[in-house]
Amino acid sequence: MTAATETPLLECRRVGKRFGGIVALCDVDFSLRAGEVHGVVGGNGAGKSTLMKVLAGALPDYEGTVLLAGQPIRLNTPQASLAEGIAMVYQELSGIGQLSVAENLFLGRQPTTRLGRIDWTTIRRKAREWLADLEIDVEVTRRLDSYPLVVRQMVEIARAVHSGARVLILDEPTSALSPPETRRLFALVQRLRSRGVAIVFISHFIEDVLEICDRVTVLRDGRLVETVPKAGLDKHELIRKMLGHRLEAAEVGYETGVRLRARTRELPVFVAEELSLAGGFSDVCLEVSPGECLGLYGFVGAGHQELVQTLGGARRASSGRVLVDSHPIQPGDPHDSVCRGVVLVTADRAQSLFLKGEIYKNVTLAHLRRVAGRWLMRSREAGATRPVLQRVGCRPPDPLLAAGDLSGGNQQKVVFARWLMGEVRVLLLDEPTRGMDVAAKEDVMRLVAGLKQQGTAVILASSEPGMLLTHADRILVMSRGRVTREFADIETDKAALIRSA
Amino acid sequence: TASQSTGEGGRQRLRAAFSSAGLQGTWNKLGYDAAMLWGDLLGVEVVWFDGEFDGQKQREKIELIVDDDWDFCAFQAHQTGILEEPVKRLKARGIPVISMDTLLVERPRLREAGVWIEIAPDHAAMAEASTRYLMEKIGGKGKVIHIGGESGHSGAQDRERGFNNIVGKYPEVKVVGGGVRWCNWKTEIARNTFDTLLQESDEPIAGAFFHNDDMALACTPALAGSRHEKMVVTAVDGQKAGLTGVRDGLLAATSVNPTCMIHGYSLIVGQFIVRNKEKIDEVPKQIILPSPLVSKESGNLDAMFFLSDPRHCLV
Amino acid sequence: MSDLSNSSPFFRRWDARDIAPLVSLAVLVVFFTLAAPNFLKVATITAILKQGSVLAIVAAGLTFVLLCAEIDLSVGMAALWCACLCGWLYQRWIGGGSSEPFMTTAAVLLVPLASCLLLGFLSGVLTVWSALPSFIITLAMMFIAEGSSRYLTQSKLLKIPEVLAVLGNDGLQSGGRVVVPYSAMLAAGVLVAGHVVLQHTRFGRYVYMTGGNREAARLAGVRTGRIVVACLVISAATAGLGGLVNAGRMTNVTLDQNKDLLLSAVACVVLGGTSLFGGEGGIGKTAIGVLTFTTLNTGLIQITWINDLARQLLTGVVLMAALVINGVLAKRR
Amino acid sequence: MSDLSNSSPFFRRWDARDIAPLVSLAVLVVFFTLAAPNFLKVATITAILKQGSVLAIVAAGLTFVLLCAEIDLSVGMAALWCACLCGWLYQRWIGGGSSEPFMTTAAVLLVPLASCLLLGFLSGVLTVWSALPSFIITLAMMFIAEGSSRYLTQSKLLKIPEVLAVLGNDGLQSGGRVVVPYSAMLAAGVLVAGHVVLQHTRFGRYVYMTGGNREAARLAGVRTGRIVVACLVISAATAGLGGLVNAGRMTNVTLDQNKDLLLSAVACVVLGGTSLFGGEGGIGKTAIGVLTFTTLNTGLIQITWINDLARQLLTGVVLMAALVINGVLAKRR
Ligand SMILES: Nc1ncnc2c1ncn2[C@@H]1O[C@H](COP(=O)(O)OP(=O)(O)OP(=O)(O)O)[C@@H](O)[C@H]1O
Ligand SMILES: Nc1ncnc2c1ncn2[C@@H]1O[C@H](COP(=O)(O)OP(=O)(O)OP(=O)(O)O)[C@@H](O)[C@H]1O
Ligand SMILES: [Mg+2]
Ligand SMILES: [Mg+2]
Repeated sequence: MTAATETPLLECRRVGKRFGGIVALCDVDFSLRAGEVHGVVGGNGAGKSTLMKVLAGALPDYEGTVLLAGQPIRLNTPQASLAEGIAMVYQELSGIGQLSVAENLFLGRQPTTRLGRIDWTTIRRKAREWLADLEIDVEVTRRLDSYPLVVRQMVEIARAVHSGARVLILDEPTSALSPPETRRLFALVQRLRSRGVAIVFISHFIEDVLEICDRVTVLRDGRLVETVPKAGLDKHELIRKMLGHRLEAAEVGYETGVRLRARTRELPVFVAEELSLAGGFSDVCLEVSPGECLGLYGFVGAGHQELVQTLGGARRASSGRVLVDSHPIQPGDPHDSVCRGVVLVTADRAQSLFLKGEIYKNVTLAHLRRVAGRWLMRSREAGATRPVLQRVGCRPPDPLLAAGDLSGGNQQKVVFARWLMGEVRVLLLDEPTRGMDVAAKEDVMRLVAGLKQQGTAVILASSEPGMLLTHADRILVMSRGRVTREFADIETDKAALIRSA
Repeated sequence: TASQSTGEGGRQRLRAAFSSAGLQGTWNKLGYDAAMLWGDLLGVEVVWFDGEFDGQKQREKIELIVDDDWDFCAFQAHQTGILEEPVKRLKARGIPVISMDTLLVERPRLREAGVWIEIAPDHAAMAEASTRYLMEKIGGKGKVIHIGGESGHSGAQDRERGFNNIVGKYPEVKVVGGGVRWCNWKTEIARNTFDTLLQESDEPIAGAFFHNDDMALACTPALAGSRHEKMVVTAVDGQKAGLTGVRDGLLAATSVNPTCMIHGYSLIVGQFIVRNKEKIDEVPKQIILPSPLVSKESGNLDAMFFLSDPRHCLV
Repeated sequence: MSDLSNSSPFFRRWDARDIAPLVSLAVLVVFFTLAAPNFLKVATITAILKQGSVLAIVAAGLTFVLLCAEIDLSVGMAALWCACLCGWLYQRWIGGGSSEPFMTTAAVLLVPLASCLLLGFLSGVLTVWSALPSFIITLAMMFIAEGSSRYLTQSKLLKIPEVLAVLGNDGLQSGGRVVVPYSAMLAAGVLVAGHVVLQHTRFGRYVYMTGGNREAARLAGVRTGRIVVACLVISAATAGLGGLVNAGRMTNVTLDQNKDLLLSAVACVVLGGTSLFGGEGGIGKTAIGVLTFTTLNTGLIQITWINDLARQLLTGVVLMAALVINGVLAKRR
Repeated sequence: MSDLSNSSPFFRRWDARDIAPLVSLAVLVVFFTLAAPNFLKVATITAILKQGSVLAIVAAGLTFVLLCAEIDLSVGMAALWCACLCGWLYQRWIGGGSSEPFMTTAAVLLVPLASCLLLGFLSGVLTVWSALPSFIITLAMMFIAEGSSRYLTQSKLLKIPEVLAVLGNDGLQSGGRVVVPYSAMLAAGVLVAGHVVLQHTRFGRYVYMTGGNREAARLAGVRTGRIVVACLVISAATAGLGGLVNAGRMTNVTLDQNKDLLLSAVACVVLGGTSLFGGEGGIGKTAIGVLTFTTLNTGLIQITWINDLARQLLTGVVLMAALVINGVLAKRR
């Protein structure tokens, strides 16, 4: 552990924040020392992001005081925070899709030549360097929105890490990353720590928090539970502090090994034949039977996420076909897929939520006919939505709230809730629990298991080995756009899975 | 200048460029019909360039065609002055230019800029005749409404002047709404204004003068069944729609703004200049056309119907 | 965490954003009451209803288009086209005849409306299919509609069926005066129908979601292309209807009609608070926008102490003041 | 510009979205070459340059506004106001005098431009501060600008300094004919300056950021409010400049000038491929848009085999065809 200085670099005293009538944060004390990695954990909606946004100057009217190196300061604008050397990676990514990857690494601080011109050469060179550093391979002059979520998250991280900040706030930076990327990020974080940068690390992956953090602050319902040094903390303890109760550990086992099932004899309900997507994957064949969960595993760029999107009709395959009950479905037409009960839950919330719209509108969208009938009534829809929100554990479960007013994890629950409103024959999940807390993950995956029991076929794409080992019956491993291995009917564990990818 | 193949009778066929403010206007379109009809009869090929009621567009069109071969040109500028540059280029090439209706350039500089003749009606006189009739009908007292065209349009400005000249003589006449209401020749604006002004007064309003028939005809339906039903409405233009309005009793009177004469005479005079090889000093600077008043009593209603008929295009 | 202010439907109904347009309207009413002695009368309200009805009809359809994050520049000229075709058919089929047989008259009215549907359908299909912004596709459509009108009518003034003149000018009377114009009743009907469709049908919901997040709607199985086409069809249809009512009010059709309709209609929708970026707003807001805009115009006409040449300046200043006061109050809240 | 190309020039340069507007332009050129024998001549190009220059100047400024996801409806009337004030000052300070002293003339030109800056500043500040859409704030500003022009000039035709007439009508000559108009040179200057600012200064990149994702830009430390104000100031300034050039071209100023400028300018920017939703596009595209639009207008004038009443219909059809062909090709690729 690194040495901690006497006065904390950054200190919050009785910080609070309300949104209208909702108290998001109340009397929270928080301190951050130079050269430490400080974990912040808490359930969805606990106020983690809100606290960090206060520090980043994104929320002007907070209560309480913030002290920087012992001096009270007011962080009313992002500029104020940036000027004090506080940089943040936001949970809801804030890159600008229309601009190039390179430029996104320099948002708001583009280097200029002596004549005041933007120094595009430097921008591109540095961008390449930094991204090579994180070992991601992208063309830096292409538009950011031509890349998937993972890349966008990595770009955000690279931007913040290289901003020269003395306080670096990472709000769920690893939610879309796979283990190798996470490793590289941790290496980077260690380097920064040794340079005396103070780092806040927010994550729902408790192991990660325990691995990298020196101290951990726990929030619950907008209040501070406590701040504890890592020493003497274990996973269960931490979860108990977060949730206020114990959680029956389900995600055990895979450390020691899990026995996967064999391919079933049943007639497959969902079949992909020689499916290819230019620049994504090629010649993928797979089949899933009712009541079976097929896992797709791969690292960033392996193509497993593109595959799931293509199967759900979000993208149009360049060749091959997809059959449901031996009926081919129209490529690139989600309507046809949805009509046949093929449903896609995406990781990228920007792709699936109308943030300014009320939650109930977002939830009933796909099954409007079933839920609301011919004559839509707000009260009826809200009434139908409320129980589903409760089932996925959305907090607050108020269907009239705008979706954008929810915390990140709760937004993801709304995405999920949409597909619980109607019949599902094939459920395609692309990192479905991104940003959910451990308890919510459990709840949601239990719902998936319930659907499976009723005969739904599930395809689960994830970069999280634990998730797959717990919930998948078979696992296909993808690498560079091809299926490289199938795990079925054998016993395997996390390490084996990662090794094979 | 160009001389083309000879038409029947061994007469030279001529080619002329015409442009008017905008063919969307019913009045302007009638002028177009007149020029086309008389062009056919007199062996003049008329090529038309629509100003689309947009000075810039008209300017662009004329600019593009001044270098082509024309025997003469006749333009009604959307606004005085905007065609000065291209007209100067026509002057340099010795092509006669006739100014129709709206002045091409300000009057003192007409010849200097290259305009041979101005053929125009007297807008003030039209308005005076129409207003005088209105005053007589309402007995020289009461409230009247004055709906104007476009405030920047020289014809409209003259009509406003004509109206004021007459009304000034009747101290007992009050203009509702504080004076002229400019409505940009737009029927909807005129109607909205008219409707609202009708509300202003609890006693019947005696009369209304409109700068053109189209606006007047769009407004008269507001009178039916209201306390202003007896209102005397007069206007300007006196073409088919307006004449029909007079016949049907919607309008009390309208002054003929002789579009066929303006456009037709321009063509006729232009071809004489070219065919007779007349010199610029031999032609008058200005030809002012008559603008008779038409009402039920004036006795010229049938004549005007005949003259303005699209088959004759005479007034 | 839970607090009634955010969960109770009542509070939500009266969200600051919803009130804002009403503030502008209220400011205008107060201003004109003080500035024009004749303003606060039943007659003024009747005038506002009459003048606002065309705008309301057209703006109602346009609201659909704006809600799904598109724009329709052809509304004004579609209105013109509809009226011109009606006039042309009237001249051909009924001519100067004094009687207007029912079936023929119906055809004279319905054929132009059907042609507007076709026009909107074309705009929609071409927009969706070419993936170009509806702005330029409907711009081209605007030229086509205006050009067709001009070519068809040859710039002549055309008569239209008597029934339109009645619709445009008459109304329910009281004390010998028209108090509730038929056109306003039609407009109210269109507004209510639009509101019901948007708030209480699946199609309406899809319009909002298509505008709010097109990709999300698509992935949830909404055929967003069809929604866009449908919205453009609706907007063309209401534009055509508006054009007929307007021609009826003028009792004939000329090419100078509906020139300002596009800008006014978009202004009404936006003034009401519907977003140009889609997904937010509704017919209720559009109704307020139309009222605001029409009140502004009517009120200004009633001010007599100002030179007519300064009237437009006053229009701008009054509108700006109303907007700014609206802004101040929104800040306070 | 040039340094951009060496990284992966091919891909960036030949993005389908970038080519699309060029396709429309090409289609038009081919069409007119076939349809109008006089089209392919130096004189036509000169005419296009001359006619397009006002539009180019105004559209350049408007591009800034659209890029930051706002709109400026006041451009047309700001142009008019600038010209009117110039004419009014000319009449007051120089009058009928035959000589035009340098300093006075400069003042006659600069004061109106400065007033446009102020006008844009006002629109900007009120937009940002009231948090209402720029659409309605600049709509009110449009009324104010037009009303002020009307009041100031009292609807009279006003003269303007000789230098503007030269700027608007003369140019570099060759063989006794103007080949490169001065106004086109000015327009080119404005376009290049605009491009450099947008692509190579921080301010320019902030404009893109503000339009691309306002919240993200704010979080990255950009003062988005100021960017919006600055863009509206720029657009008002270019509008004023365009108004002066246009008045110069007409050799005097009247109230009917610049009536269609707003719609044409927005059309040019969007036609070029700049998004109405902000963040995408640029001055290069706007230049193509202006060329396309002007070519369309100029080419159509040169078609003589068509009745003038049908010309506008043809405009619409040709534009739609060019857009649709563009759409087909984009699909193929
Ligand atoms: N803009 C907003 N308007 C209203 N309520 C908000 C807003 N932003 C956050 N909240 C509320 O504040 C509370 C705290 O949210 P916050 O985003 O800080 O949670 P979090 O701890 O980051 O959760 P997660 O793990 O899901 O990201 C939540 O109840 C959320 O609904
Ligand atoms: N020299 C450069 N190097 C790297 N990225 C650049 C450079 N110039 C621009 N970009 C980025 O590339 C993206 C696209 O660039 P640009 O704005 O030029 O788009 P465009 O629409 O193609 O422009 P143009 O109008 O010049 O064709 C922008 O988002 C910008 O961030
Ligand atoms: Mg969060
Ligand atoms: Mg660019």
